[in-house]
Amino acid sequence: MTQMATKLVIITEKVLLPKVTKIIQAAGATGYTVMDAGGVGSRNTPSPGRPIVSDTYSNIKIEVITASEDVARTIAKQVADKYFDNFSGIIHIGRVEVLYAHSL
Amino acid sequence: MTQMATKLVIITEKVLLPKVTKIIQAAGATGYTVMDAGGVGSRNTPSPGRPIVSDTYSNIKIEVITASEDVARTIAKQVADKYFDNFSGIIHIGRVEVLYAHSL
Amino acid sequence: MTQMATKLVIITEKVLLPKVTKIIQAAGATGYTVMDAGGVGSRNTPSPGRPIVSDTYSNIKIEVITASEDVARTIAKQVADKYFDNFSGIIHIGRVEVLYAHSL
Amino acid sequence: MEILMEFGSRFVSQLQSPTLAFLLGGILIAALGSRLTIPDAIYKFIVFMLLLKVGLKGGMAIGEADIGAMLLPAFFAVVVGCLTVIIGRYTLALLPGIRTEDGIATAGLFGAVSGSTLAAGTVVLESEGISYEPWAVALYPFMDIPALVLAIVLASVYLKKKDGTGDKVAIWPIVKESLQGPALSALLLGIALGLFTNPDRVFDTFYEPLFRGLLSVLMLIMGIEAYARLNELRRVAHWFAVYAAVAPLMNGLIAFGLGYIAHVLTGFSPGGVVLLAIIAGSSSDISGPPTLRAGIPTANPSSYIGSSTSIGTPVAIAIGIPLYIGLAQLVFGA
Amino acid sequence: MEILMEFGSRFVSQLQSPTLAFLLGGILIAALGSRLTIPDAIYKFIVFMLLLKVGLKGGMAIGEADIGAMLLPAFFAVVVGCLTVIIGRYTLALLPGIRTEDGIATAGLFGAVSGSTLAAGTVVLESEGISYEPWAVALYPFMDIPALVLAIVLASVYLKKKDGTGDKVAIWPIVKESLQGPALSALLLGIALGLFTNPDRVFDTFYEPLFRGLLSVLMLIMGIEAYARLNELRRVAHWFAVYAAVAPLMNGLIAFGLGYIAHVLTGFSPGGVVLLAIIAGSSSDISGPPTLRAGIPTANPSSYIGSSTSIGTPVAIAIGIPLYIGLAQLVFGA
Amino acid sequence: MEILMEFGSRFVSQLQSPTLAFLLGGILIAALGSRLTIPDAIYKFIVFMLLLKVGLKGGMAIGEADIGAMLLPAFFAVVVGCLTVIIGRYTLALLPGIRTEDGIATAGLFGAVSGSTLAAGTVVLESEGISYEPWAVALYPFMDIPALVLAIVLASVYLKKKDGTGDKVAIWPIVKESLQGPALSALLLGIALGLFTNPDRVFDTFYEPLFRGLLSVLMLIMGIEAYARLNELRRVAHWFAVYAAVAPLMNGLIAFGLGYIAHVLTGFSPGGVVLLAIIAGSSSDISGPPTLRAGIPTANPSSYIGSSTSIGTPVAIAIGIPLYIGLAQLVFGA
Ligand SMILES: Nc1ncnc2c1ncn2[C@@H]1O[C@H](COP(=O)(O)O)[C@@H](O)[C@H]1O
Ligand SMILES: Nc1ncnc2c1ncn2[C@@H]1O[C@H](COP(=O)(O)O)[C@@H](O)[C@H]1O
Ligand SMILES: Nc1ncnc2c1ncn2[C@@H]1O[C@H](COP(=O)(O)O)[C@@H](O)[C@H]1O
Ligand code: NA
Ligand code: NA
Ligand code: NA
Repeated sequence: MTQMATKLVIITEKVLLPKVTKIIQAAGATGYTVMDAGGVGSRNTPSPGRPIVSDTYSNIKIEVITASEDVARTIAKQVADKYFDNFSGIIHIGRVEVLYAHSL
Repeated sequence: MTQMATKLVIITEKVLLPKVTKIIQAAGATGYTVMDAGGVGSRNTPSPGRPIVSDTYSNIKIEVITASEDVARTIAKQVADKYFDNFSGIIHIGRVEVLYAHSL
Repeated sequence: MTQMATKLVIITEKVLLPKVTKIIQAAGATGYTVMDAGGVGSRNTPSPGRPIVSDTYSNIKIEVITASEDVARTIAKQVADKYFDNFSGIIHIGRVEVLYAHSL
Repeated sequence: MEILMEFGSRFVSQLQSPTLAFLLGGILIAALGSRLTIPDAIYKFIVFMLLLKVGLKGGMAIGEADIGAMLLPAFFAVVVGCLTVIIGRYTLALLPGIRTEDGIATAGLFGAVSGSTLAAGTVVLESEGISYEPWAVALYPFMDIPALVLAIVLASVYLKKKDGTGDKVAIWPIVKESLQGPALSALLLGIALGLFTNPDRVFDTFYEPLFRGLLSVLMLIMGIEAYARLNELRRVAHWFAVYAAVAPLMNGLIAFGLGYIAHVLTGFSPGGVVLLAIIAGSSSDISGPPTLRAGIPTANPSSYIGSSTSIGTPVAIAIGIPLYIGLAQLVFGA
Repeated sequence: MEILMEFGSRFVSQLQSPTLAFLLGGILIAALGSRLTIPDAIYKFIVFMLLLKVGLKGGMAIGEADIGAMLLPAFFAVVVGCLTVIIGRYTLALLPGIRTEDGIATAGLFGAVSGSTLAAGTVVLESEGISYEPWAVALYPFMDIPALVLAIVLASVYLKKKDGTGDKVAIWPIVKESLQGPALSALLLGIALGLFTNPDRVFDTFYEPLFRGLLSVLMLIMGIEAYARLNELRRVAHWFAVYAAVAPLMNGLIAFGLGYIAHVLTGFSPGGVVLLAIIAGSSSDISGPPTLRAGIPTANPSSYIGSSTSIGTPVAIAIGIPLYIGLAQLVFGA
Repeated sequence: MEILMEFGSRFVSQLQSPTLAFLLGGILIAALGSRLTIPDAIYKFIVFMLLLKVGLKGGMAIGEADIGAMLLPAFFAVVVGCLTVIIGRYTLALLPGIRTEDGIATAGLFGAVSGSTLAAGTVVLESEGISYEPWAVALYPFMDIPALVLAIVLASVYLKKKDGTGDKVAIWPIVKESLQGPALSALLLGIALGLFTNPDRVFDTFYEPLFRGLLSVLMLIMGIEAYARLNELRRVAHWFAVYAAVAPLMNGLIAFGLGYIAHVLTGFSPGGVVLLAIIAGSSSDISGPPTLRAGIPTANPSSYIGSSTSIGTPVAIAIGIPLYIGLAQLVFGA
């Protein structure tokens, strides 16, 4: 079932996680993967509600593999339009070949 | 020593980590990198032995850079054949250019 | 503002994080993202100052998106020249399409 | 009648005991959508502290104990571990809509033992002033390991019969994996340290005084967890929920019966009988699930994790513990 | 004059109290570039332990309390929460170089309540032998939630007027989110457990004895944090720093005044008045910032987080607490 | 003869002391393949608690101490730090199959100081009722920093001679980095808080009572760690293992000798002499390795981390501590 697919990567503030995943699921993606990340960009909003001196990261990196590039671009557009005026973040896409997946 | 290589990405349940790395090493890959990840897919097996309300992720993302694409595909096939009937997971590959490595 | 860009990935020992990010910023990259990672390669230097039996990883994975491929290659060269004789690490690059970023 | 009323009043008073109150508190705040979480590092450390303390206490006392007296209870622990798995396996197989592998794994988990429930049991017994043989805590592995091994063997036999996929089971790796797991490691390490060294001072100043408090936090975690895992249970057949409500008490009562025989034959104390029942009534929450996940990969973890965490453990603690104590007072006299 | 001197000596002695000493120690070592950090898991667990303990203690005593006496202070808590936000909002709007959204968010954070400062306040009151109504800790949500809700509503009204972007604010989700946050959840859970169950033993052996020590570690974290967040403050208008130094004391004194009225009208105790002032003088460090970040996304978090953590909290603890105690001795007599 | 027997019996009794028993227990369970781990957050917090407590205790007592008496021991601490590195460097250079950089780094690590071993030493001394100058714990940085600095300088000199790659070493950054590391930061913060503030109450209710227990957990971690790092040692020349077994005792005895001189000259107490030897016999496990990794990047960390963690620390605690105490009884009389 190997199949070319789009890999969408969203790096943004942890507080947005529930909101972004809601957008992802509404857009019809079959899944996503989340990782903790730290980072420096041009906004660098401080993370609310947690000590910066703690040993945790305040960003998340979300990866979404989609069969349709349109779905990926729609998710990206919605996230950016809705949140990137006020929140830190960067979004990029690339192509991967999916070898095995329980659904795509 | 810059060199085109295959980047294999396996996202699956944490319990499988020792078994997957054994396959990776047996296949002759020169190394791998592991990261904690959370995620949602179509199976969503609950993680055994740890509170879901804890702040940790129950998936792992394993990246393997291989000079030979065959090695990558062999690893993917073995992992999927052996485990994906019963465990959550997704596998994809892509191309990267390795600029520096201690061995490849 | 969608734009093709270079994605540089550096996986190395955690102790080098401050030094590598200094190089990244000096080279003029607009940002970077850091994640905890564990791994096995050909050197496998033990991580100093932390129990290996602890549940933390001793590597980091740094991703830098740059508009100019030259900047990425310069960073890679400097990191490898300065540290890879004595420290573990691997560096690779690829292409991505940046859909949204606060600066690039 | 009077006995029933006494049992009722004991039960209500147990609900107010910290052990149970924190468990129910955890369920409650989870149900109300609280975002309160206890970090995983704290959870792991608490489990370690509790089991090490239980082990230390056992080990410090075993030295003076008559080891011969341990033989029959240990044998009965093995029997209970196996018997409860077998009963569970065939009971679940009879119920509609349950895949046999899922049933076997669930029976295995309910046959196995929970370190947290054991810790809670020792606190309640001490609060009630009921003494038990200090080595009784060491019965844990004698029941836990046979239950897990048997479940994996039964699953393999079943799969081989069904479609020839069941591999021959190597038993020693499962035993080893159980003993090397964090819960049993901590318990056995505690027993060894208590037996061969002089940890009295550190026990009296650290492990003992922190015990109740850490247990209260663990109960809170388990309550939150019980609610959170209800989702798993909703995905699987309703009969799992029924089994999960009944099995802890059934398993506990079987162990109570065998413990009573040991009482008659070798003078096993009433407190020891109750503790044996508590151990038997518990279902494994730490080491059991990963062992079963690896050993019976075709079983759906939602079935056994959901049943055990959401229903089995609350029932084992909230109903089981006061039940066996009440029964002991009935059987052995006040 | 004598009073001023007494206040001065009290202040110096406060500087040596562990609560304050650890706060200043944290600022100091952070300023000296120390890489000492307390892991996030420990920080979260300490906050949980402190607020649960404060809640348990309150809950255990509320049972015997006259709940009627709580009404006026609770009403005043709501008033203080709203009043301080309104005053802050319009004060900050008058200052040059401050975006109105940033000002509203900052006023909201200073109107809200810090669980850590509340915990520190109870320790200092107990050290000084000043008693207060045990239910006074339950005033926390009555002040905290209205302040956050009001700030978000004010921002929305402002944005709608300015450019029509402000959405209509749904109040209940904000209230719910506050109550479900880790700090308030732990406090309310503690109150419920204290009220309805018998946690005395676990309270006496665990939560109470560990309280001061854990608080000292938390103060250290907050000191390190205060220094580290100064960077945020440097990025925003200087007037935020000025507001952050004055607002805690102003808010505390307003609450002191209303508390005094409650003292006269319903016999609210001097200790209760001081605690009300301490609560009012604190600014939220755990649940407030994420709520505001989500509720007023256009506000720059550097402004309110920097002000509150770097200046607000140290001032609230180091100057506010001894100030209100001194004032109480002046007003209510030694 | 009698003395040897007494030393032998003391040694066996030490093996049963909690400090040592937990260390050996950790080695044992790791060797048996246990998957028991203590989370990293707990490990970091324990190290912080222990060193803060050691510092607080020292600081609280320094106030009353005669600081003049500290001068000679402090000077000797510097001497020991440098001397042990020099001896180690040239000893290791003579041994076959050892790269000089690896030898220098290893000598540096064994010259430096372990906070955990220091904490263990204070517990054993207190258990044995041997008193020492409270400021003696403050000798730690006087030995630790010179050892690390000297090792880095020696490596740079060597590399410059060999192939011109050694850079000129800036000493101040190394000193600063050491002082800012988590272990020394916590110790010095504790000393400052003990000296300038009144932490008695929080010390008595929190830091002091938890000390032994937390130390027992740390010893367990270090035991597990010692076994786990044996892999590193297997990759490097066998002579590292030999050096690691001998150097702690040699370094401790050198310090004992100099401490004895201080005893004769300025009345440095027998307990202080033992503590100086314990400090000298320890090898750094927290701050030393990263400093050396950065300062001597060409050295193979497997050599020095393996030697120190797997063999050096167990020897320093299990053999060194009872050895110096026995020697003190011999030298200074019972
Ligand atoms: N050029 C970049 N390369 C990699 N990650 C970036 C880059 N720019 C921004 N990021 C990530 O995106 C987050 C938000 O960026 P920003 O919105 O620019 O503050 C940062 O914290 C980084 O984690
Ligand atoms: N479409 C997807 N995009 C990104 N990650 C995915 C996707 N589908 C599955 N995953 C990851 O793979 C894990 C297992 O997926 P599944 O086997 O479908 O339950 C999920 O928990 C995700 O971490
Ligand atoms: N072939 C590979 N694929 C993926 N990650 C690798 C590979 N080789 C090395 N790495 C990563 O780079 C780190 C250092 O590698 P090395 O310098 O070879 O020891 C390892 O710990 C891995 O995290
Ligand atoms: Na059971
Ligand atoms: Na306030
Ligand atoms: Na040393």
